[in-house]
Amino acid sequence: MSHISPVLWQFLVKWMTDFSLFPPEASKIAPQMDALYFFMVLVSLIGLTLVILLVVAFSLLYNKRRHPVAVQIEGSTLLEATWTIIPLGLFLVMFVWGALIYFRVYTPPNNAMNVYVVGKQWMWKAEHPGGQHEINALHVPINEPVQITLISEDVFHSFSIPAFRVKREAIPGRYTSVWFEATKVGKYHLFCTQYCGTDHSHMIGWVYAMTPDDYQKWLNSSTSGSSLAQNGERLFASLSCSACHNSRPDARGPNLVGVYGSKLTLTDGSSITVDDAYLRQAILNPSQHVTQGYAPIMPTYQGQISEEGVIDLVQYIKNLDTDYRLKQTTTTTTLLPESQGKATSAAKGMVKQ
Amino acid sequence: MSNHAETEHHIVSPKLYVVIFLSLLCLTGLTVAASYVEMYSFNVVVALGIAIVKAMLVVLFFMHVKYSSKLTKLTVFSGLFTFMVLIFMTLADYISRAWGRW
Amino acid sequence: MPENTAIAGATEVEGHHEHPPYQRHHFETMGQQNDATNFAMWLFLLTEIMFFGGLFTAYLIYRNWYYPAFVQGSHQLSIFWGTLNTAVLITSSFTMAMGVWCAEMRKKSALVLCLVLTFVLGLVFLGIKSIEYHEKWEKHHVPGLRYNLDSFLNPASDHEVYQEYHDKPLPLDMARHTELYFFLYFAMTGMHALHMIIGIGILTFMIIQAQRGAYTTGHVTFVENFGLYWHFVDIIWIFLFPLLYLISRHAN
Amino acid sequence: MSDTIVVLPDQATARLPKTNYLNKENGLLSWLLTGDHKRIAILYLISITFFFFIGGALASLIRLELLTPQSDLMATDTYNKVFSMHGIIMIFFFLVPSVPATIGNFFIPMMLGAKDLALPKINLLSWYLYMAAGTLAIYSMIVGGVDTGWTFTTPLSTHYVNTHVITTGLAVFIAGFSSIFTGLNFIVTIHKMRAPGMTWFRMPLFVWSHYAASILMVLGTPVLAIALVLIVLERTIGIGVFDPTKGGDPLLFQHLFWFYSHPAVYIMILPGMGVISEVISTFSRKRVFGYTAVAFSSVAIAVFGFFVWAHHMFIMGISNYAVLVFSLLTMLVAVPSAIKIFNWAFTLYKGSVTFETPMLYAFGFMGLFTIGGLTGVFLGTAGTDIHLTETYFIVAHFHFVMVGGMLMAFLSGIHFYWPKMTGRMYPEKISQLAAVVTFIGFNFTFFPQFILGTLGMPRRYASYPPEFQVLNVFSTAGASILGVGYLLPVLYLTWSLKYGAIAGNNPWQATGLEWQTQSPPLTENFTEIPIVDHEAYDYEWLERQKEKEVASA
Repeated sequence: MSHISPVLWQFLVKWMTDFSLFPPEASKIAPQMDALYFFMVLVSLIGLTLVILLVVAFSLLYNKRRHPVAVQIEGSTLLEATWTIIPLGLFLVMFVWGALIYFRVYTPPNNAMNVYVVGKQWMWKAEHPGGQHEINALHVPINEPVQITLISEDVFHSFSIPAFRVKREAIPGRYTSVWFEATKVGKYHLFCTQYCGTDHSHMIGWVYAMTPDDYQKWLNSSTSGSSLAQNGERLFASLSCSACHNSRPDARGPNLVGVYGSKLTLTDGSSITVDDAYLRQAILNPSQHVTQGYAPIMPTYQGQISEEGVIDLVQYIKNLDTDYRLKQTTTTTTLLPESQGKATSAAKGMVKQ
Repeated sequence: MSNHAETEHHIVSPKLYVVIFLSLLCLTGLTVAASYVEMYSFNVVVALGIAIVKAMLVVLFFMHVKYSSKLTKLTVFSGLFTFMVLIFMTLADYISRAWGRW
Repeated sequence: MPENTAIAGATEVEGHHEHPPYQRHHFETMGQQNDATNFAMWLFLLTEIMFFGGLFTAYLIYRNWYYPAFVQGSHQLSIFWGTLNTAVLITSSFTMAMGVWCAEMRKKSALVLCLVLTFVLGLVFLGIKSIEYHEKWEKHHVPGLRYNLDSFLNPASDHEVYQEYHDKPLPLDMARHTELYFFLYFAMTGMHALHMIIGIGILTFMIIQAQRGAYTTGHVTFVENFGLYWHFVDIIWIFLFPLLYLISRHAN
Repeated sequence: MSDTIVVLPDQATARLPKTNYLNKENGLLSWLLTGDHKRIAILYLISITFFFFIGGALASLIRLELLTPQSDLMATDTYNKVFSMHGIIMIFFFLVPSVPATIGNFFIPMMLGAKDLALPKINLLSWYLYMAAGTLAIYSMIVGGVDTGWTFTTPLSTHYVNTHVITTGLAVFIAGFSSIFTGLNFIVTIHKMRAPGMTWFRMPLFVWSHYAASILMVLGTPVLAIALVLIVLERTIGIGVFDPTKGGDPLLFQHLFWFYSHPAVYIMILPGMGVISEVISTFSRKRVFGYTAVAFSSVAIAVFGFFVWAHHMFIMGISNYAVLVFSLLTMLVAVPSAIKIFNWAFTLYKGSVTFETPMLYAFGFMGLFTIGGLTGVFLGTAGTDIHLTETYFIVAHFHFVMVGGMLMAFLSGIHFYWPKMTGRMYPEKISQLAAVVTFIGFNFTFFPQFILGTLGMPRRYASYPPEFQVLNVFSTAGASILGVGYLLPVLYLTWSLKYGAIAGNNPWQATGLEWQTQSPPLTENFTEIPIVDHEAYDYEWLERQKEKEVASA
């Protein structure tokens, strides 16, 4: 082996060790998507072989030497109909099958655990409900549905885990979501696949799929002290939200207890289910989402709270399932000034960098 | 120069132009007046309806489409069609986004 | 645009009949040339429709999203100037149509008169438009460059408009979106005005040519095609006027 | 390859005609002010070749950088500029004008029996616009480039990059108008300039496919123009139509952009399909199988092409209902392409097939376009799109369609029409070699990228995880073979201008009107306007024609 150049040798070794032709299937959706993928590969191969066979066979049979004079043929409606209808049928099968998979990937189950992921140039910041933050990494338990709620702070990013076969763009100004259920313990690539500027190719990280026990251990070891909801509660207090949203009968703002997941009727008569995206909009563009029976007096917090702050607030409101919790917040904040100007300046103090 | 017949040049009489001109002015007045009447969501319908009628008058008579070849009519139609595709297919996304997840 | 000169390098092929001077070498008959240029003009107008189509799409989406902002934004426009301008433009369209008729009838002085009237009405339209633009500038309603939300956060400060409409103050987030309305207003009317300016430029050229009698020889395609362009610009305005000015005029 | 026509029928006795469009007038000015569609086509041919090689140089930089996982050849932002400029130049300055502005410009009037395009001055104007746009693009590249990707995605292009977005946007805007005028000219010419007897269904399929592509150019391009204007305004004065913090929606830009840019794919491929129809028919000496179906499939692609743009946005957060609709429509647009492939294959059936260079390129086209088209279905299917979009799978897919399809068709067409355009033959053996080299190099370059994409390697990455290296090395190695395949034609075609064998009027014994005149043609194309009395691809008519000539001689 000594006569093989070391560079080439290195390369060959790498080839043998790193070479793969197919990504690992590490989520529940992966085998389903791969089934469709291989069906399409099969159909494509048959189609391609057919075309090549036809071309080669006709070239051999009817080349000029063997077949000096061409026979003019106008066409054949039957044949043409065949190769119109068969591909159409196959494509429609792929469409239906693909649509079913698409529904599955983008419809999280109700019991999914939620992780917020904020994309910004050029990193992924994940926030677990318990307040654990991580950058360019994501720890998830296996055999448990995990919903990722995504938002971008600046440009379009795209959250992609090839081993799980899931991908979703993080777009500025709106929550998007995707979910998966990891099935195999391991370490998988996390990519940003939407071009997002200079260090686009450095916006990569790892997804660690762990057993639930390990995950619990990891959660305990990396806690930052307060959960997202607790951060949200603090923010809720300092922004004086409870001046209006205090669940008293004469409150100026709607009661927020148990509001998450309920159906609201808005002033224009339309009804809407309260989800993360709605709550975010209601905080940033309140006048477009006024609940029936209330005046459009809520100030906008656009530009005053960072995306992470919004996530904290949303998480707080989401967990606000008893009046007691809100009362606690309210009592701690009744002494805070109620005037809007001061509330705003207090809010500004809380803006996270 | 090919097999299609060259279109006979039709000259529209000035009288017709005057009629169209006056009706355009009247319709302008009408649309302004209508905008002061509370008709809720029908305000848009009325305003756009009048605009479409006005545009049709201009296209058909001032632009002579009524007297033009089928090709010109087809051209106008295909332009409108693609315009509608752009607007309605895009709006379809925006409107159905509000329907929620499914 | 069809001009009446043969292109450089054109050579007469033997066997050709006598041609009018404005027929170009590669056309067999005058009818073919007229048809072709007329059709080309229509195709050009198709691209114009699609060009404005992008703006109309944006308008429809944001009007749907931010209706109150669009209503109050439109209250800032003067319905008087808008209506007057519509009338001016329709009249110019009428004089243009008459111009085409005059050219067809070979009435030279009447044609020149019609073109001059169209020209003047076009200028009047732009004049009125610039009055309106100036007013927006004064009131700080030019998005991106000079914008301020006072008229919407505190409508009472804007006496004239307030007396007419008694608008309620908009919440801050909605008030901010009036900037989108004004952007679309400037983009759409500005794009329209740009087409008017180009049209007026061509009209200047045409008036000189018409004075020389270029269009009263029976070859009227250029006048006709310009007419199509001018009417098209008119049609765009016919839609802009209700969409931008008349969104919600009734006092609520 | 022994079946090649070595001595072409009328080559032995042929002389170069004394006067033709090339020597009718001399001097640079006679070229720069020409109204002759053939001369404008030559101007275009020279300029797009120039831009192709600039784009190609950028492509080789990209492949070199990707040889190793680290970003070591250049900094990441340089890499970003390189791939952005590669995309912009290749798409707007090569692929969109390639076949239409050169071969289409040259031959559509001749195929229809017309003396020129309907609007010669507009034709010249569109070349000048193209050159102005190209100069602007090169200028912006020299002064610092642009790193938005060819898609100009906001908010990145409007708020987060510091490069020459406005200059480049303006360049693309102007190039768009050049393309609009070309398309407009073609439509008018096809409608109004057909020779007597040239009915719609006697037109060569080349003309049909250009007709379809022109419709897309005229109706689609203005929407790109307005989207770019809005980008420039957003960048300069910050008006907020696309800025979510001001209430705008960045997805609106995606809608407007893809409303053009999806049909643009068909603008690029349809003219190529036209070339393939001509070539396959000629070298199997047989009428295209199912002429009407192929003609209508071009128009169907053009019409459906306007309804599928949002399949570029499946994972971007458009509504799920819209995803359903656009995915279904995408499936429908795939069908006409399948029809064409099978019709071409069956054109060979009972033909009399020979394998000259254009035919080899056409076979290459059929294979590569089939792969490109079928992998497009993977991306149009909503489910698999989630995994495959924005990875190297999509890069491989559109290179199979654009390079494997369109560039093969372009080279096929250039070889096919070279004798008519210049009056001289290209050297057959070396060009066959070039065709084979191109085909092999192409597959080496882009096939590994399908696997890379399936593995999940994202596109537009300057550096990548090391396990992707092996396949990237393959790809780069293939690219160097491909480069040779593209350089060869430039060399031997230039050589043939002086030393090539005299071609004669109709070296391929093809039936189109363009082959019934001298080569190179006269400035006015025909000494007298032909009267068409036969269908397209009527080889029996051609035989009778030849007998008549022999009898009268």
